[in-house]
Amino acid sequence: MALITRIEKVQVVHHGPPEDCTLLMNKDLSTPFSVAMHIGELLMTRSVVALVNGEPWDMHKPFTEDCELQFLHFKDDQPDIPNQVFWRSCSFILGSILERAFKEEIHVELCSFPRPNVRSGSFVYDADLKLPDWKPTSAELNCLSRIGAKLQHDDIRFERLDVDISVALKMFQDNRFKILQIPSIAAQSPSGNSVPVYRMGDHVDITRGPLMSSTQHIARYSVTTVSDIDSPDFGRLKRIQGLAIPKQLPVSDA
Amino acid sequence: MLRIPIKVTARKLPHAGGRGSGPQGRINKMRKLVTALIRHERIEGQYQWVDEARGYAERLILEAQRNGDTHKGTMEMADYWLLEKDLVHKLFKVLVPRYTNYPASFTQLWSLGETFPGRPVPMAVLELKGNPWPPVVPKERDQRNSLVNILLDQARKDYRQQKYESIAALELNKQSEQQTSNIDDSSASTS
Amino acid sequence: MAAPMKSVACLIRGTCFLQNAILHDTRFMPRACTHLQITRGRRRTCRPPSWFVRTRTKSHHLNQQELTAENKGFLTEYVEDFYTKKFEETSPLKDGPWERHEWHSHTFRTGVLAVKIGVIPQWDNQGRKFHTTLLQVLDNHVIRYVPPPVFEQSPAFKSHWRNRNGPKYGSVVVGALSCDPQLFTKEYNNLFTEAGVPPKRKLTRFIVTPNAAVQPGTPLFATHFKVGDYVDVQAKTIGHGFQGVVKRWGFKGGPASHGTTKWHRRPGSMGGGREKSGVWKGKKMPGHMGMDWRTLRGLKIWRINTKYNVLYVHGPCIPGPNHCYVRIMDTTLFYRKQAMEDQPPYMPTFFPEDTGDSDLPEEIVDEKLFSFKEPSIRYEEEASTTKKAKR
Amino acid sequence: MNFSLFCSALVVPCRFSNTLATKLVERHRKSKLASHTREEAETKDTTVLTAPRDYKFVYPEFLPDPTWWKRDRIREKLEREDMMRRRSVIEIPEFYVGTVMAVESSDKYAPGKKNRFVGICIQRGGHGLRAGFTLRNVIDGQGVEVQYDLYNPTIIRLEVLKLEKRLDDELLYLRDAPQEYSTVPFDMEPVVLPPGIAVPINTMKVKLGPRPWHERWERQELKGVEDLGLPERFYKRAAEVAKPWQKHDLMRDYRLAINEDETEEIMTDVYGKMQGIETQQKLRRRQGPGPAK
Amino acid sequence: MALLCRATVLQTQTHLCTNAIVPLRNFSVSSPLQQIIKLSRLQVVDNSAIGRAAAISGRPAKCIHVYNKKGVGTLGDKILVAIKGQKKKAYIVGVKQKQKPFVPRFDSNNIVLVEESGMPTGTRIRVPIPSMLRGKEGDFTKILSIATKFI
Repeated sequence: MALITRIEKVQVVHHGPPEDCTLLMNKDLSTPFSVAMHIGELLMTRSVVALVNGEPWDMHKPFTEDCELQFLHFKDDQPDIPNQVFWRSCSFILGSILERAFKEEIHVELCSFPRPNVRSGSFVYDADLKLPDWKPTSAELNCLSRIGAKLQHDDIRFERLDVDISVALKMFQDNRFKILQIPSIAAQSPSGNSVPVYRMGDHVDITRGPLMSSTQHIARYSVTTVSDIDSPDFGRLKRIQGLAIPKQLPVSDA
Repeated sequence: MLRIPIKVTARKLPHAGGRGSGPQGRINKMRKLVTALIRHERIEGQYQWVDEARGYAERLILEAQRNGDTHKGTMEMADYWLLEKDLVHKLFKVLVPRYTNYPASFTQLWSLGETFPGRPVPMAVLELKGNPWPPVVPKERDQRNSLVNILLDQARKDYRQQKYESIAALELNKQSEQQTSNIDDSSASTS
Repeated sequence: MAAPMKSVACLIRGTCFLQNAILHDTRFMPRACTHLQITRGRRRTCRPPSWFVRTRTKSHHLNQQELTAENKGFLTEYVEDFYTKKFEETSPLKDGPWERHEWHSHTFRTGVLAVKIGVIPQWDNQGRKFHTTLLQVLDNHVIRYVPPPVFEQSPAFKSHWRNRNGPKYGSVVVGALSCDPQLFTKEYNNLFTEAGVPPKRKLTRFIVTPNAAVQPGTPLFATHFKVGDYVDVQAKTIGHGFQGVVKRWGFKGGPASHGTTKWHRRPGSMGGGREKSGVWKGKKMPGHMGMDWRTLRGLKIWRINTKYNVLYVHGPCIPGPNHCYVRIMDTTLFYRKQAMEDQPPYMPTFFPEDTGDSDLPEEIVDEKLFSFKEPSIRYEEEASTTKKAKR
Repeated sequence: MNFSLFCSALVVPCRFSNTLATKLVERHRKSKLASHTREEAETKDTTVLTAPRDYKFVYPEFLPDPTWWKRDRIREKLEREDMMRRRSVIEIPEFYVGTVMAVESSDKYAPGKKNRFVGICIQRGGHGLRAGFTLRNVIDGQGVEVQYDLYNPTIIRLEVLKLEKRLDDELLYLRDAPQEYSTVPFDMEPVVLPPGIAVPINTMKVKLGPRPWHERWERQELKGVEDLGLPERFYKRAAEVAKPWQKHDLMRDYRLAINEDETEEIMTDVYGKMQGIETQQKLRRRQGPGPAK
Repeated sequence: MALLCRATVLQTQTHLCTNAIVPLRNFSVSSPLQQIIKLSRLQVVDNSAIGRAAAISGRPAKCIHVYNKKGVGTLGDKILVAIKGQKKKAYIVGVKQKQKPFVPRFDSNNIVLVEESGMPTGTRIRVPIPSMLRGKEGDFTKILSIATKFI
């Protein structure tokens, strides 16, 4: 009972179609997604990420203060932010695929993924697959891709959580790369000891975010290449690259 | 040749000039629409009437452009089709210069959908291109930064580079082959 | 560098999960392949059959809207390069042409799929005028050869094509009019991977004997036939929609006046009484007219234009309107086929490399046809005297 | 080029749903994907002379049939090639309705296996190889008309005896006129026009005989006919059934004729080839009658 | 009645015409009536006395039977005509209907009378006849031999 504090209100000014409006929302409880639910279904389904006071903001991250709100999607005039968010989310998903796809005796240790760069043509995840000589066939790549492609029907939300450094270290205790990275990530955070963690279903990973609202935005998802790299910090790793297309920008079926 | 889609048969429009007005009424209606179009440069009306009138307006401008104002038949046509006679001057002195070396159609047709409430009647807007009115549709979205286009841009650059490299390599090969053959020939001739 | 390239390939081809399944499963045969053989008369249902492969993507034009003009051009360029290169590199022709056999009168060769482009008059060298229909063989390729044992499993196979030694005929699928694969579904595009050609707008199947098997990927030309050959043509007639008996069967209708009410275009009596009572089967009644496959047999090929691949086929009444598809094959008429033994056709089809260095002439004209390069026709005096003598 | 543009702008009824659209066939003929049957793009020769603007009246049969569903670029081209070949063999002169002509043709049944007929051209029509004309003459007091195919290979010689135009496009009313209007002697000497002169127009007005006629001439706007002298009711009825709106219907004209850009393209092509053929024929004429005659 | 009216017209014309034997036009003018069927009026073009008499009297020969299955006579067909109260066989040697290219079409429907034996009644044909009649089946040689001109 003590956890439930008195609900405070924040004023959210929405800019953009269908019309500019002001809403009174609950502080630390309402999210941009709930604003979209109030306004209309189109905003709910097509918005990838929100812009709160000019900062990219997760669709499912609660408001903390009075703010101006804008919803972004892939067909904006300047879709740079949604594109980056999409690319980052796809890297995140690639991590989850790698964890899920392999047989139980193979313990995949995820390392990290660099900043999203759409112009490179692919999103990336670096991981230690414990399979130094593995050259995947096209059928095997298809199997990996299919896991990603199926996610669009599951419509899983990406949820953000800021955890304490100690909790984070506990969470990723079986991953030697993450344990190495966590102190530096925590140092960059405003409080100095919190780590931003995202959850998609039962997959949890550290990323700065923001990520897109849910996996329903994916139309095509394919894992294209697996290559070897030498990382100066973490040694020999596999770099997995992939490609995805959002649902809002349909491409040819064939 | 007209640069607009033409139905292979004309619409009959028997009630265009009032119920039972027949083909003469149809032509009269077309004359009114063409005159209004040249006068106001943008008109709104039933889709089938406006679309039908579009052909006449296009052909009239095309003929005026092709034959000039000294051609007797064209002047007769302009006199017939333009009910307000000051428009004849506008046709030859304003519109013809406007559309010289114009590669596309002279008019633009926008479908407005059907009227509601009431009996659904498809409506349309017909306008002369280059008119002084504000545009019917707002400016188009800039598509260059969409995700698909960014990906394809990059792919295109890479592909072109690869292609030109392979072509250059081929030509180099050819040249070297030619040189060797030349050398062979010269050696053969010297021997 | 490699990733963007792959991205294009992925966008255009998709990932081929079903590829192997489709190529060997007859259920995935396109509609054109089995339409002719599977039903007698017209198919009366609008529902797609079980083996139907959806050919067209629904949202191609929407997809194209999102792309900039440069990228649209790039995609078409890529497709063109992909297929022209692929045709050179991976066409099955490169791994050894198939063995070729002799023609005999029991051979069924493959046909071609042409487009009707018009009717013009021609004159024979006696000055008699007749009409010829021009059929252009546009961009034909053999897509697949199905040997008799496999073809026997297909629903299109008919029982009388068997004898005591087993099935007599295999089939050849021929496609016409290459298209951008972005227009079609992945399933349909995969049908063409074996032949190594772009997906075709139209597919059709011809029955062949095993000695006339053609390798997939082989181009077919108008010179598949020779001048003077007789051919059968099949095409869909002009559609007239649902028509009454006067237009459909040429009934007389009723009188126009003399007190007639509502009896101007009606069929009249339908059936009698007594032992002939009831409406008999096959009674001519109103119904859907046209848009039906029709065959004309034994038409002579008068002339071939090798530059544009045009066949001049005898007769003005080849079914269908202008620019309809026409299936052309060797005639099955007994005496006309026997006559072909003097001049056996190319087996299994015409290959341009067989002619050697000498190209075919642009116009090949039958010897009985008046060629417009010749001087005017003049009749000899003797001909009349012999005729008079006969009298 | 113009043809492709033309066919890409056609909106076709669904009755022709089992056909390919003309524009689609055109696209496939030029598609790069059609590896072995692709047409090479024609390089436009800028040195070719453009035809005079009224050239289409001199050789009207080169214009194809404007019926939209009969049109096809390749078929028209092949047909034109055949016509050109025929024209390079025999001389088919310029003629109009109203011109007095002589036709010499092979005839199996005629004595000497040759037939010669002289008459006034009263009708001309047809497109491409179907082109033809009708000659009329009065022989022994009996009106005779013979229809000819222009490109029939049995025609040995076409002679223009008197080149002139008349006021009307068709002279079918000569059937209802007194015989002297259509009488031409068989041994008529050719009237030679001085070179460089425009074709003269014969403004003669024909006085028709009394009714009954083959057609209701009062309902047609005939220029070469004198006042018909009919009772008022005939003209009243003619006015009732007249269709005056068709005169100014620009789109009707457009649909019923080959458009001007295409005409120009075809006629330029024809003009270039006809120049070559004419010089050949001049040479042949200078060499004198060959063994063929 | 209509026929009668036309007959009077024809009579007047025959008188007006310079060539009194050949009238300017025949009875049938509208194109369906240009074909030779039963009751069609025809013009006799040989120089037989009976034919000339019929033309002068204003009651030209009338077809009462066409000897073919179609019932419509064309060039070279044999017909039975009623002329001057007699029944006579005749051959069609010229028709008004539209003809194929290279076959002449005449301004009147012309016949040549023949006897039962097949001999022509007249001795000369005054108008040209189509040369394609020579290729026709049937006993035409006697008629062709009295022709003066072929087209």
